[in-house]
Amino acid sequence: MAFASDAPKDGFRLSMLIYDTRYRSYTIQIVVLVLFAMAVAWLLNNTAQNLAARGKEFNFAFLWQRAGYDIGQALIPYTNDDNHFRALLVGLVNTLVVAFCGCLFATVLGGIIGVLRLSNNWLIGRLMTIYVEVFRNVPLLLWILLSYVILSETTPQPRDFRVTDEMIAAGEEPAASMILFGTVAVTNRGTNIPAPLFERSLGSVQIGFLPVSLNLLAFILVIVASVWANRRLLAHAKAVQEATGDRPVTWWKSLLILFGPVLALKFALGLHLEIPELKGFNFAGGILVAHSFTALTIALALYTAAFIAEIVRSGILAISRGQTEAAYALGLRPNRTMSLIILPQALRVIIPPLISQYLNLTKNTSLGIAVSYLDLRGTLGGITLNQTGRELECMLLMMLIYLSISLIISALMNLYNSSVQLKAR
Amino acid sequence: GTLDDVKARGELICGSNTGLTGFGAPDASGNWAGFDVDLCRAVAAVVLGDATKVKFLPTTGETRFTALQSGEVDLLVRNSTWTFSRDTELALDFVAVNYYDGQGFMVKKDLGVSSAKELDGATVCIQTGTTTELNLADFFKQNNISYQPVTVADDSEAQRQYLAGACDAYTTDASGLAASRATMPDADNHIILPEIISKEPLGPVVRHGDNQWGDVVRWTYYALLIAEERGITSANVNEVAASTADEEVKRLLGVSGDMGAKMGVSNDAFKNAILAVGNYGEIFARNIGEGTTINLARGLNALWTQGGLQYAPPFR
Amino acid sequence: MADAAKMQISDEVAIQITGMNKWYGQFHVLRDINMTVQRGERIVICGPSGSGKSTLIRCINRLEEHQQGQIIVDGTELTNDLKNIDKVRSEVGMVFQHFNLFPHLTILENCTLAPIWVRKVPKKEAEETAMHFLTKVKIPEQAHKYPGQLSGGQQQRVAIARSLCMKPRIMLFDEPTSALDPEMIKEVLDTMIELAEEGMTMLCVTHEMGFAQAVANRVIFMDQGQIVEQNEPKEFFNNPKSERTKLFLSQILGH
Amino acid sequence: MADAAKMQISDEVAIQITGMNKWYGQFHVLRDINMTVQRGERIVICGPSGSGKSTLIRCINRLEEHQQGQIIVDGTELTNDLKNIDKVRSEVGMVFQHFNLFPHLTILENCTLAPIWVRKVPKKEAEETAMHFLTKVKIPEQAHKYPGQLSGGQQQRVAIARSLCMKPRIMLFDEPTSALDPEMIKEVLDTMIELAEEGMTMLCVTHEMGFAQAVANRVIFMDQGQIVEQNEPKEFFNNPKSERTKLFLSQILGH
Amino acid sequence: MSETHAQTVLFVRDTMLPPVDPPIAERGAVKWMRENLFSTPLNIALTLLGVLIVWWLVSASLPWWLNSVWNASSLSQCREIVAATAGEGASGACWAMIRERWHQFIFGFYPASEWWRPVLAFGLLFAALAPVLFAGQKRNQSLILLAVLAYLLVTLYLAGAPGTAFLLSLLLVAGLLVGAQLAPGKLLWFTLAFPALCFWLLWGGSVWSPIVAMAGFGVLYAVFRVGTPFIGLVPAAGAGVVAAVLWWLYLDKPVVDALQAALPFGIQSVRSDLFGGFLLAIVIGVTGIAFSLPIGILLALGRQSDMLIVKTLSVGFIEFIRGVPLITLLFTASLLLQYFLPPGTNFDIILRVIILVTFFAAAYLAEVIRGGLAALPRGQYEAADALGLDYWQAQRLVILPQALKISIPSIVSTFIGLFKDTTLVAFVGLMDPLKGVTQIVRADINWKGIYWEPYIFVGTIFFLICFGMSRYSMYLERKLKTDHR
Ligand SMILES: Nc1ncnc2c1ncn2[C@@H]1O[C@H](COP(=O)(O)OP(=O)(O)OP(=O)(O)O)[C@@H](O)[C@H]1O
Ligand SMILES: Nc1ncnc2c1ncn2[C@@H]1O[C@H](COP(=O)(O)OP(=O)(O)OP(=O)(O)O)[C@@H](O)[C@H]1O
Ligand SMILES: [Mg+2]
Ligand SMILES: [Mg+2]
Repeated sequence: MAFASDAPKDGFRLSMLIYDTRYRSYTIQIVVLVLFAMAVAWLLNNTAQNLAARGKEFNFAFLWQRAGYDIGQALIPYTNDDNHFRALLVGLVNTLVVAFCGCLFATVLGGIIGVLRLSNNWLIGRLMTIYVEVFRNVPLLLWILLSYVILSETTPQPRDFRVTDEMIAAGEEPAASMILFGTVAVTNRGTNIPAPLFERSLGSVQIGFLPVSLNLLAFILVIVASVWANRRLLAHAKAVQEATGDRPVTWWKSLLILFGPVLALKFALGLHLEIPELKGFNFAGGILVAHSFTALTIALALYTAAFIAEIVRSGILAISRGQTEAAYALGLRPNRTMSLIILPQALRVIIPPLISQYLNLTKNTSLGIAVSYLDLRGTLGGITLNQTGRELECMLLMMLIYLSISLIISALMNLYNSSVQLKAR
Repeated sequence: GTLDDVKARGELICGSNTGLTGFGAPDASGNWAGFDVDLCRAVAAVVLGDATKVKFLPTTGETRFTALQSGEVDLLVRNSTWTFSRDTELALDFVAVNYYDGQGFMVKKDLGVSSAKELDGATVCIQTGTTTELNLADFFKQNNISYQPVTVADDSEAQRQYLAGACDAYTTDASGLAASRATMPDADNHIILPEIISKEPLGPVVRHGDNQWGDVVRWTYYALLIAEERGITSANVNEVAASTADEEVKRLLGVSGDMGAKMGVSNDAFKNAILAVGNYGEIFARNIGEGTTINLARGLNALWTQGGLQYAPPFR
Repeated sequence: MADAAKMQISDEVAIQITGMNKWYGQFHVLRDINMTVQRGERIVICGPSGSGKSTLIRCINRLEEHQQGQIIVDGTELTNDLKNIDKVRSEVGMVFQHFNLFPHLTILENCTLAPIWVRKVPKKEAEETAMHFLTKVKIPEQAHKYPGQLSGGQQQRVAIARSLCMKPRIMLFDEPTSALDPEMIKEVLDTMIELAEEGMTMLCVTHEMGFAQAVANRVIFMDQGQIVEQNEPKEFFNNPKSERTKLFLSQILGH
Repeated sequence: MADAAKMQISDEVAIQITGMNKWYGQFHVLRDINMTVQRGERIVICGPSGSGKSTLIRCINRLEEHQQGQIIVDGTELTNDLKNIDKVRSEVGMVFQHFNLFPHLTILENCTLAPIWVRKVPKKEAEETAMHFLTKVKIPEQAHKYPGQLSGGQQQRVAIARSLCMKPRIMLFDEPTSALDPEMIKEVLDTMIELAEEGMTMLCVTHEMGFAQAVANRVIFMDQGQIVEQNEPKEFFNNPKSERTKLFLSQILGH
Repeated sequence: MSETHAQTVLFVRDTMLPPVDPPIAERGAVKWMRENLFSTPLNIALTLLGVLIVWWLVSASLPWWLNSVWNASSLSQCREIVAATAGEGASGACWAMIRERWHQFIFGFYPASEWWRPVLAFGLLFAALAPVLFAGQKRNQSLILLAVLAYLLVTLYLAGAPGTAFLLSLLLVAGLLVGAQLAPGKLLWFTLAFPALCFWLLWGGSVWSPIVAMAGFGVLYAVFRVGTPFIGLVPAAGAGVVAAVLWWLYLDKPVVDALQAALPFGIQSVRSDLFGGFLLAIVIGVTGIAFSLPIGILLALGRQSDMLIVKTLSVGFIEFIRGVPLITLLFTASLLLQYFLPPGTNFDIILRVIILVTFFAAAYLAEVIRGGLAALPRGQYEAADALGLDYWQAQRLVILPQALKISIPSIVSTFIGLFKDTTLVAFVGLMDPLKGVTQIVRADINWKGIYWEPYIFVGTIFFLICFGMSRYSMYLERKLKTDHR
């Protein structure tokens, strides 16, 4: 037993801060923290000095001043007498609406293209590949600008719809006419779609600063109720299937439950459509969907669809052929195999990257600036910033809002991910 | 102050438009030209003695004031409207009005409209980031009529939309309208409505508090005005300097007195400016006046002696 | 045991293949296959890699299409007729090399899925059947776990149980043990032997010669897409006729 | 041979572990370990799965931290002091079950990496040493290949050579053969035996009882984080003392 | 029964059948069409639909392409020519605009006499990339260098480079070629020097400024080497950084001035407001990705770290940057950055944009690299530890080379994304090719009203570059997968 070891030394030496694993990480972290704090302090100090030099102060009171400008597309009530905060909300709603519609169309389109790319039809497969490659490899901005130009260049002016007495006398047709049974007019300013109107109204209530129509509420309630009833019906069908092995036919009952009450309510309230009509310079009545919105939605959807198509394709390919074969060998038909075996598994692979595409799309809505769509960036980060000169506040607020949207979406994604995790050893 | 910075740098940085025909736009080889641009060049000639030592930084409606405040540009000459809040809240100084303008409307002739008050229900294209959208909202509100705004980021896009018929009327400063109209293939089919719904005094802007610099810019501008008043042009300035008997002209051209030196520039600074870009009238005529494609009449911008508003304080 | 097995073979024909040919593109993968399988027979197919064994048994439940000749399974000819294919598939169970369990379903759901959706059996009944077969393969206690949570041997036994739940009259096995660790091979072979003893008609691609000798009525040796030799196991192993077979056996058994 | 080996054992202590305890969270994985390894000793550690064998030898070069007790390796106590840890690690070589070669480096680069960067040996010298050890493990001709191009047995021999290049005084092996195919096990064991004959101090977790009997001075049996029995190999295998050991040996050897 | 059965069982094939060709229906075009176009009713419908779409696209755009005009000085002239040749009402592309303004799409307002400089820098970029992409592979490096040489020969001639520059650059590349033969590993030095060289080529000015700036790194290294034995590794590194910063802050300018006075050598300086078009896009894209890579690596390591504060800060940074649109960051660059810097500091908008774009790319790269790190088996870390490598050695020698290799496809797609996103700088007033230059061209009276041509032109170039990159990364991925096996 002749080993020479230094007697274990106790006590603290300064070098332990760096060489002792226990303290080392604290040392590093404290250094980092101090550096970080110094950097933050430096930035704040600079900001304060700069603000002082420009005679500005940092506060958000300007949000409650009169905005004074008009917004073409306002989905919540807004006039130029409202304050900047309200304008911000209008912009936020516009952002969310574009994001929502974009995601919806992109998913549908991307899903179809992804599946078609896998089809054994050579021509379609090639076309879809070209689509995906072209849209993925060209900047989104180009698609936005292009779809805007196409929309406004290829559509007729409102006056082309005009029918004058002379024309009737001469038996001439107007240069353009409304589509979808004369209910929708596509002009070079936007798409005029019919608006729902009620003969008998239930009135409306004020919730916070938003008036909510009771009619709308009634419809939502009825729809929710029918959906619930339909789910009961399906659950019942499933129970019957489990008990007897045979699944009762449900589709006509479903249809009845889903659409019956809504139709009944429609007649009860006397819902009818207000068809847009050419009056003066423009179509009046109905709802005007501006081309900036349409173009942005289309471009975002087309662009993102290319990415989603790839996700869908690789998601389906990720499910090994063995799964299909096993299902076939058990006697399952192709469509059942798809719905019971492939899709449930593919969705787990598809959904996480899909959601991050949604996130990208939502962030990309800020490119609405290219077509002057008044979204959050256009109102808060555009006109409000410009009129009030509060770039620091406006930009920070805007980033904060975008960040919150992103974080909420990714939190949902994590929730989903952990709930569908495949069980493994 | 900014003056010393500019001298030290040997270059003047001007915030300009990203491209507005006649007022400030680069040509195919990147040389900037225009009404606003020439004022910058004049300032450069005054401060540095060389009108070419200017760097133009294109700014958008959103970035322009920040660029000035942060010192990124020394001078903002980007047809910016002088308003109360910009002058006070943004800590900026408008040093002069080099162009008196007002917001107007342009419509197609066959629309059958002869007054802006008949525009009820019309779709109106506006450029965002300016005072125009506020004026527009106010105007329609006052007259109790409605409109559908289409906000557009820049002039060429606004024109494209207007020409394509995506809006019934295009509103911006009357000078801009005229400029646009002039470049349209069928200029005769468009009319500018008589209503001018706002006052738009456009002028060069400097940072608040730097009075010396403000003076340099202001007096450069006035020098150009006085030059027009006295018939001094880029062609005859040397001759006039040599021969004039007018004391004010002598002071202006640095023949006598030390006005330039008092301001911190060379004594013949203003002579240089006139030599380089000409007097106000020349600048106007060269860039936007009658005979150019823009084809604007002097109107309000005529000298006070000719019934306009351009009036320079005495140079003494 | 071999005798017991023999006794169960009936005269009834379970599978009849005549003059069957198959190509992958230009590649002639199965050449002039003729074979008859009586009900209750247990056939082992062996042969070098790439000789078409898997392809052959996959043709039998139409996971692959053949281009020439006739395959009649249980009196139903396999053509492009979807109904016939469905019929055959629900009569024929198949076990794969890589188990191919459905990872998103529990073991029990794996076993009840096909009976419920294909055979329209009430769920309760399907679950009872499933538990019965899971007990048979000795893993009833795993019924509510997911495939990922089981060992390879257990998974393969679940795969067998899943096939059995469809009450097939014929079982096909494609190298069911070759992806398993040695200890687990035994578990699975035991299950298969048990099945064989109950008189199930079985076609099994395998290189487990012990298994072949224990339960097969017949061993088929394939090479280059053709049946080169078939014989009773004893004869086949002790007294191979063709040169090709001898070579193959010497490699396999020497190993 | 065993005698030859014995002769090289010196009185010097290579590793001294006293009263060592380790927990993973709440789980007490090593309990009161006391052991002394003389320089030149060759120790085999065995025991059922999960008994803490890997954890024990990973503590010896501080891949895991212990919470109580003392580990002194070659005169250096393993504490939180990074300098000591570095010193110990450069004295102790380790070979893993899954080789853990660096796949982006050639065999030669794998072997010279640590000498160059840790020992600051000139590149040329490091390469000479590396070639020497690669020759020793009988794969000098593979020096410029990448690990992915070698068989498992060859990879494990490279891993041994890589450790040797640091000229360690102690070698730790964690189941070095258990990820290998049977034919390859022998290659690796031969290499290890050769090392043992040269008098390297070795701690080896393995279930290769043949190896233990051939080269070990001592066999340590662990269960539930404790050293249950240790003895000379002959005694250990023929005459185990504890019940637990008997049970374990019956399983291992019966297998 | 059993007896007879045993008899029937025996079958021995005496002759092996040769393979025969499949039946007609299984061969050739017939089979191909049947399988690929008309296999099911749905497929037939899809095929018809596809044909219809293709036909519609072609018939709608073909006349426009066929009536292209290449020689005209304004849009109206173009239209006249189309009307004259193809009849009234026909439409035709007016590529004359591209012909007249192509240089603005490529170089912005970069002076024509200096075009050879970006052209040269672009060629050298590949020479600098070669040692990174093909570390130690003599053959591929030489191939790339040869290609660069050929490219420079042609383009420098076309761009009218002055004779000395022409000769010097060819000599440089030739030297690199020789270097690749003798010591391929050493070429990395050129890669390290390239940023300074490139900066100097593009911005011009005194040759000493980049050299003296690079010398700052030399100072860092010298202090680090000298200091390490005395004060230890970490403090020495800190001292090195401090010394380098001091160098850059205080000594850089006087030294440059002194050297310039003593040995005046420089090229015409070009202000960055003249940068535009693809030159701008590539400058922003390439510098963004080059500088974001190290930052991204640090962030990824930080995010993987078990030190809570380091991890939190990294996660916070990454999530913040990834959570907001790039365009808001660009606005930050143009509107807010000035607020955060000491009063009076003022620097180039392009540099500010590059900084923000670098942060943006770094956050995305950090996530990509984290994926690569996570894909490495724990054994690699343990083996490195067991060999006695310290943390940074292990990362640099063992972990990162592998993690980066795994992440190459994702890194490339991040780069593609970044490159496409450079078009957004138009919104802060820079002249990107898509919106900035196009807007300027369209503001010109001659070309007012032109839409499709610039978009198609710019879009095509973007497509070619991005598509090329994605194909290359696929190739790289395949190659890396196989070459070690
Ligand atoms: N989908 C396919 N397309 C083209 N060729 C195929 C396909 N599937 C299999 N083959 C080829 O057909 C031949 C027979 O394949 P098969 O899988 O039936 O062989 P096997 O006898 O089962 O071999 P193993 O013992 O390796 O499983 C092989 O040469 C194989 O390469
Ligand atoms: N990082 C860890 N965290 C928590 N528990 C662990 C960790 N590593 C190992 N264990 C547990 O510690 C116990 C001992 O593990 P160890 O790997 O040392 O066993 P072993 O004897 O080497 O087993 P085997 O023969 O399977 O390799 C096991 O129960 C294991 O589950
Ligand atoms: Mg097979
Ligand atoms: Mg272990």
